[in-house]
Amino acid sequence: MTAAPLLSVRDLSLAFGSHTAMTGLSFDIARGETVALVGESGSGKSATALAIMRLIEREGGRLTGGTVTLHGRPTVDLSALAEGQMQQIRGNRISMIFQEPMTALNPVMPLGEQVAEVLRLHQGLDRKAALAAARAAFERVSIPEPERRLVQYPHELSGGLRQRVMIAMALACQPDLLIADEPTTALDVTTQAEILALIKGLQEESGMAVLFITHDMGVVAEIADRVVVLCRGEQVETGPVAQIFAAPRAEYTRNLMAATPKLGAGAPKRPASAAKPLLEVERLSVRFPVRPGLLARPALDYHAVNEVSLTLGRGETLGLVGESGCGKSTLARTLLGLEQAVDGRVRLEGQEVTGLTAQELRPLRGRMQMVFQDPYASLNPRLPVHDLITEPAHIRSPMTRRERRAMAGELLERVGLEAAAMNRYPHQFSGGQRQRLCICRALSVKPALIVADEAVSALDVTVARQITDLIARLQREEGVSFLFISHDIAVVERVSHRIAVMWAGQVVETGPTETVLRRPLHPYTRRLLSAVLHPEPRCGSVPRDRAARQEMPKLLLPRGAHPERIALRQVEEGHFVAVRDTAELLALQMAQIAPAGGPARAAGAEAGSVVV
Amino acid sequence: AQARELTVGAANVSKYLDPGRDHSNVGSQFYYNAFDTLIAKDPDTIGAEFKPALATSWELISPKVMELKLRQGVTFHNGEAMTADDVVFSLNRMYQATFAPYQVRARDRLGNFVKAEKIDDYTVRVTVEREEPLWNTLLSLQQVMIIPEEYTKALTGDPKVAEDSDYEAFSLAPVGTGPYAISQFVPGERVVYTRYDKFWGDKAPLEKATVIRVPETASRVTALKTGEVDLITNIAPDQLAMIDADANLKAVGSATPLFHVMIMNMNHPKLKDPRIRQALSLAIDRDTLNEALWQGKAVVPSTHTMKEFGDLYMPELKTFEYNPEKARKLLKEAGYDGFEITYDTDPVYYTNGLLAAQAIVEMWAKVGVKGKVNVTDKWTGGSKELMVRNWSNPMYFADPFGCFGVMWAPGGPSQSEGRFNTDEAYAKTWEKFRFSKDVEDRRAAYAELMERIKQDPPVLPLYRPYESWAMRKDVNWAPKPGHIPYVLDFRAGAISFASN
Amino acid sequence: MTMALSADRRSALRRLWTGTNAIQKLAFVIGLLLLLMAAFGPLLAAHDPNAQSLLSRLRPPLGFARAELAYPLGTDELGRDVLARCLNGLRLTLTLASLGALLGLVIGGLLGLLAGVAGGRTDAAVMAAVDTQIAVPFTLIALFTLAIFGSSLEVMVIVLGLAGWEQYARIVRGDVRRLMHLPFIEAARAAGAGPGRIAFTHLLPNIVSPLVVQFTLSLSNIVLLESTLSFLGIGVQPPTATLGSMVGIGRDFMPTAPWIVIAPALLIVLITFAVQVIGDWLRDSVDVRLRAR
Amino acid sequence: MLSYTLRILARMALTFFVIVTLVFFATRLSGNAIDFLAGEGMTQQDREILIHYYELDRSLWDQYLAFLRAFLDGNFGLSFIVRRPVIEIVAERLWPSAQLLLSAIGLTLLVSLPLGVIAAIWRRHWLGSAAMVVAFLGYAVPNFILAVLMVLVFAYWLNWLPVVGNGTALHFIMPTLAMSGVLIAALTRFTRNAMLDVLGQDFMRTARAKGLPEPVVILRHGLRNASITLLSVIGLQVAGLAASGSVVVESIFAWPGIGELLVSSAIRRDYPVLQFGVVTVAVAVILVNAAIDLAYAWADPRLRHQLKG
Ligand SMILES: Nc1ncnc2c1ncn2[C@@H]1O[C@H](COP(=O)(O)OP(=O)(O)OP(=O)(O)O)[C@@H](O)[C@H]1O
Ligand SMILES: Nc1ncnc2c1ncn2[C@@H]1O[C@H](COP(=O)(O)OP(=O)(O)OP(=O)(O)O)[C@@H](O)[C@H]1O
Ligand SMILES: [Mg+2]
Ligand SMILES: [Mg+2]
Repeated sequence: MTAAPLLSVRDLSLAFGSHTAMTGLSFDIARGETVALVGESGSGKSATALAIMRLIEREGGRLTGGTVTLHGRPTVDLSALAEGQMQQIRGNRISMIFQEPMTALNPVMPLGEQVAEVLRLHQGLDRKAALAAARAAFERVSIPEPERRLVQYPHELSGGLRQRVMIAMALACQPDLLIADEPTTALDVTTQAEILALIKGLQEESGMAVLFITHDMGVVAEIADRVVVLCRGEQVETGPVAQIFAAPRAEYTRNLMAATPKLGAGAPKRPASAAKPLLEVERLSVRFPVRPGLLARPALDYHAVNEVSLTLGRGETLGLVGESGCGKSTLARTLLGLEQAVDGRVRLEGQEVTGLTAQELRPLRGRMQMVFQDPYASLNPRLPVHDLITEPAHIRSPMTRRERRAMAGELLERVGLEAAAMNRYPHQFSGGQRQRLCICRALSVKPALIVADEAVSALDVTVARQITDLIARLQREEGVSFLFISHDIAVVERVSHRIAVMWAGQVVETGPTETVLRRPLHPYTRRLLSAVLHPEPRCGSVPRDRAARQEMPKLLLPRGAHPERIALRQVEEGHFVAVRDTAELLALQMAQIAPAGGPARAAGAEAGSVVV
Repeated sequence: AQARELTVGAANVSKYLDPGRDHSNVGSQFYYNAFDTLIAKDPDTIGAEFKPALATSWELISPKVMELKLRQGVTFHNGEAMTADDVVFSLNRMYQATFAPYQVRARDRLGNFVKAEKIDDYTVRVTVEREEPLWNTLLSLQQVMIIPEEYTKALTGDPKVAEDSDYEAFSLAPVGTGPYAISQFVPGERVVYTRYDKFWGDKAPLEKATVIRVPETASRVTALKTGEVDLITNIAPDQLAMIDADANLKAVGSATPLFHVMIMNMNHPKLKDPRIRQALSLAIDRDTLNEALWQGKAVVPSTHTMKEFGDLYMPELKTFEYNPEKARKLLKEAGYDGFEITYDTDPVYYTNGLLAAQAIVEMWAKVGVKGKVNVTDKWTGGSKELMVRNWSNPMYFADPFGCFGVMWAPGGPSQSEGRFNTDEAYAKTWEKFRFSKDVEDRRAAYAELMERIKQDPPVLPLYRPYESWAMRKDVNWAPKPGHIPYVLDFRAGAISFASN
Repeated sequence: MTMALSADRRSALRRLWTGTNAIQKLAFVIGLLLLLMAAFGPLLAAHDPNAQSLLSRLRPPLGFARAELAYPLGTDELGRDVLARCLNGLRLTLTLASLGALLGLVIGGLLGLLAGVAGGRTDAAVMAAVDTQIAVPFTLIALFTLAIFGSSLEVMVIVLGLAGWEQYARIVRGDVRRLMHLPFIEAARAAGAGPGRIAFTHLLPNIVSPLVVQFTLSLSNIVLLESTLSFLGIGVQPPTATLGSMVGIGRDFMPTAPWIVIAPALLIVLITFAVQVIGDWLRDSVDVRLRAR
Repeated sequence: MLSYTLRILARMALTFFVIVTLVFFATRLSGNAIDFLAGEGMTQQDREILIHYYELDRSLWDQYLAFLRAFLDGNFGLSFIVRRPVIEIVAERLWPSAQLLLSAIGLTLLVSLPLGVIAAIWRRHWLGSAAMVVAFLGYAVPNFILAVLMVLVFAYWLNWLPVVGNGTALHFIMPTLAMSGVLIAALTRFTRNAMLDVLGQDFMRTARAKGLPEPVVILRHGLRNASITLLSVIGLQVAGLAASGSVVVESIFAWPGIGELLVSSAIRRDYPVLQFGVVTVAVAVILVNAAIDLAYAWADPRLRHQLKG
């Protein structure tokens, strides 16, 4: 506001073919400032970024009006620049980080070379110097073992590291402006936190401007100075971050804020627990044989799920949280008999499920259903909706076409979709609608248990809100039990009566939602909670509980060996935590009380105040 | 003409070279240049004129024994001198064959020969079982060309014994006494002749002659045009236009001494009635075939006879004719009910064979026979299901015995394959034709045989195909009338070059 | 993405048509013409394709010396009408090629599906068969099949079908294995679907488009293959005319009577051209990842 | 690496065994060699003599075992027609075939990679269409028509090029062209498709966002990725070509190659040559495939770990 703007966007209009993607967008970014571009999916955020980079033409779009001016040495009108000159600016004065770190990197080129390429191009370094500079760039973004990374390929790195490489590449020439298009959406909360901190740190160091694109209000609160809110190709509001959060003016912004889940908003009331639980899981273990070579006999086992025990009552929702790869989906799939357990047992309504053949499982399918992680991918794109959503019922007891259509109509109406939608195909629905189709499919057989695997993590906040509301309604009306899997704790809190925290294939802490969130004991739970971003400006800038990062137990072990298993101990009514001994428990309890811990503040202080 | 080199593009090159075991059209091309017989048939005259070759004189010393005096100072290409031992070895390898391919080749034409014996180094005697009217002819056969004994026996295994493997090895490294030595032989691909300077007769006109295989007609003609080759073989009549169109090229041709024939299976249940077979034969307008497919250059015979047979040439016999009316009538009498008659043919082996097959089936259709062409690369002549197919009756040597006689002898290939029947009467007539010393008797017997063939036909000779060779204008070469089919004769007098 | 795809199918088709370029339109027109010619041409032809007139052999097409009015495209080596033979040949060639491609599709498709779904030993066995097919010269396979079973049109279709099955099998297996990892297959299993249902209800509709594309490719492959077999003398039995046999047998006349070859060769070129372009067009249209560019 | 290689070897061995068995029984089922060898007109007695001589009267099973044993002692016997060891006969033909194959592949790569890239980049432009038309035509013309046409034009009429054999470099031109026609067509299409796949990928956008000039983006980032897919396609092509050889081209140009040898020995039922020839070709194809598999795994860093460990 004080400094002269670095980038001025004036009246920008964009179109893809005849479809207008953006009209009349105007905003400025000053040096050292971070402007967040928010809005729901499809509102034109990426299009704007591509327009600034002038890459939109390549994607089949074009600028239909307005100017984009990059101030400085020299000042140029990007919207009118020739391709040749634009190449001087891209990667040099403006660079961009893309959303998908895996696909945005060239899979067959060593990472070092990919970064060095920019340096050679824009700074005229020779091969050797460029590689050295690339190494330095890796160091700047805190990539461990930078030397080794230079010769590695993208697939050899985790998502977080890949994103760091992207950042290193973008920052290699110390651009004036960094455009970050949803740089953390694909990452898990803990990794997300690290990446955001990194960008922030680098920005403070070099004073570059950042245009940050996201639809996650938590991220916005964490990183932005100013916010531009977009809705369906139009700018609806702009202002300093505090103002947007405190007093949103546009109706759309208000909806957005309302739909954003906030940790500590309170969990649903627990239903009166029935005498017999619906689902009992006892010391369930799942291992995947891993071949060190293609011909070699499996000599190693990956212990994806390790002696997990759970119970779930009728009409109850159990939230299963944990970071990516900790075994949540595997556990869920095993419960449904889609994966074979090596040990332990699962009982549904008292009936043993483990060890049944596919044939024997069939009658049980009617009692438990799954809503898969990615709604689009789990709907066969070539089948019409009426076939898709009635399939489980049809397989259980064959129906005529007419019966299937009638059933499809009913199901669709129950989840708030038009019956006429049954003739369409999955691709003709929005993400939220697809998720509802999945739920329809699960409901077609009137199950007692629905396992919802990351049912909302890929969705927009507003759409996610619709889904969680739907789940709550179904539970109220039909008494269905849910196993709700997510790594987004705020969403889990909204729907779950109880929570189980999974880490490295084990349940490390479980208990009533509020108890676990308010008084987390296990270090991992606390770290998870600390990484949650709050849609409240300024609260995130408090130093986080980083020290708590714990050594992961090795899960890839030679045949016969078992990972260390720590038993759960009850610490209060229904609250269990994995500790080795009382001394450790005491230590954990001490840490919880100590004020330094982020999680206490995050979940304890605020959540507590709401609940009481 | 001065000596020089020549390259020939042939449609096919032999896979082995052994005059004894071979009687194929492909092989016939190659032996004459490199091997000699004891007695030579004069290639320049169409009749049977015989000249001394490796034998300088010969006479019957008893009705069944011929004594031959050998030429002295003849050497094989490997330097060995030719003596009576080599001759006896060469003859007995056929007369008393132990090697299967020789046995097969000897039986049909050399069955009457008992043995050859050495009298001294340059005298041999040949003994037959029954008095032989065709002495000269049968001593001038390709199968009894002379090969070196020691060389052959030493090729593999024990150098003193003639093993089967020796003969096999010989067919890859052939050695003879002819004017050219075979200096390189890549089976199926090329034969290279180089002049043999110690040849006993007239010096070979070429320094070197190379025959390479160029299977595609268009490629062959093109190679001739580009000068890659000087002479090419097997130009079908339809392709002659390509040669005629070029002022630098010329073609020569002749009606080859062989018949393309159509054979009919007497023993096929549906063809048992001779009237059906007569009808199939009468329905074919061979003159039209000749006109259409051979531009009238082939020779359509009235019976199974050729000019080359000399005294036994009997064009006056009318064994085969075109008479669709009669064909229709015979079919009706025989009660032909429209069953399908298949005509088997090899896809490529006989020039115009496939075309003729299709044309014949059309001609049958005109008299109401339902025919179908069945293309197969397999020899179906021995199959019970065979109805009709094409075949050829080459003139293995200039006598009806060397043509009709080999194929249609009692117990010969046709009968033993089960598609031709003979009875005692036939056998008796055949004997008369084969062994009678009186030419008139032989003629009478042959006419009798032809009459039987007419009444109960197993075969119809279609025509003597017209075979063409093409060359550059400055090359003078032409097939000689006295040879068996396809001989590529490069001996003295056979080839010359226009000086330019 | 959602927007782009949610348009209704019919208009998507229309957009594809308007999106075609001149060459593609040309290919469609040629394809249609060829089909019409194959369907009605033989009815209109003035001559029986097998009727010979030996004395009018090798007549050139109209406009050349010695041409005969009755034979607008000239006559072949047996005096048969080249036009009539072309029209009949076109029909037979298209029939043979479609049946052959279809057979390959069914055999290869089913085996690929089996391999992909069953995995393990079945997969290894099918892939070994595919390897075998690739490693053995096809001409030999054709030769022996024809030698063993005789060379009727039915056997010919089988031989031609054998020519491409391994391509289908590869494609289907690859796709199926990829699809098997997708959540919707797991969802189907969770719904209680057995292997048969998964294969035919869930997988099959998803591999239709690559199969259609492959079908067009193998169609033109088969046309060429059939002519090669005729070249080697093991094609359809004369006097039956296919385009391939006309070309294969007529090649000897290329220098002297080129019209015998040119007409059918041109038809072959047109068929393969149309089929290839349409195949490519199909490939591009079914590929949703291809961004407008 | 070792285990991967072993696995490939195991699969090769299986395929190999299947082929060997298949070839053996297919040849015997397709007719008695004598009917093709000895030709026409032979008495029954002669026929039997020859059947015995060529050892065709041994039981099928005996012959099969003998054939299998040949793999151990390396004695594959003599050709029925040319009484030479089949190993020699086949070996003679290998090199000329390989030469032709290599030059055809070379030409194909030289032409179709640029053509395919052009067709992909200018997909909607006339240039791209023109490139594809070239490719389509290559596919559309039967190769023997192309060959005979070239013979007529370049040798018969223009008298520029020789037609017979493989003597000089000039001899390579026409056979190479005739063989490459289809290959060029196919590879151009594959290149185009592979490039199109790559062009739509996110990392291409990244490359442009770095400010790289378009040719660098296309070649360094695009083609390099596409070439991995292409590698397997090329492998298949080479294998296919090695297998089917080019009977047609070989016979038109009188090229002493293996394709012609196989077909002619199949037609004449020269079992020993045929068996050994097919086995040799199969081994070549299997080796090419394996080599391509390895190269593929090596070229794609994502697969490279399969080689290690
Ligand atoms: N290549 C394209 N062709 C046609 N329309 C496009 C294209 N890319 C995007 N659009 C449309 O333009 C609009 C804006 O897209 P954009 O990618 O900018 O959305 P976004 O705000 O980034 O959404 P998200 O959060 O899902 O990434 C959307 O309606 C989209 O459907
Ligand atoms: N079939 C398999 N073979 C080997 N390892 C597997 C297999 N399936 C899963 N894993 C491993 O098991 C671990 C747990 O996977 P799972 O999918 O259950 O994680 P998750 O908690 O659901 O993660 P996310 O949140 O990313 O979905 C992961 O490390 C994964 O790599
Ligand atoms: Mg976006
Ligand atoms: Mg998961």
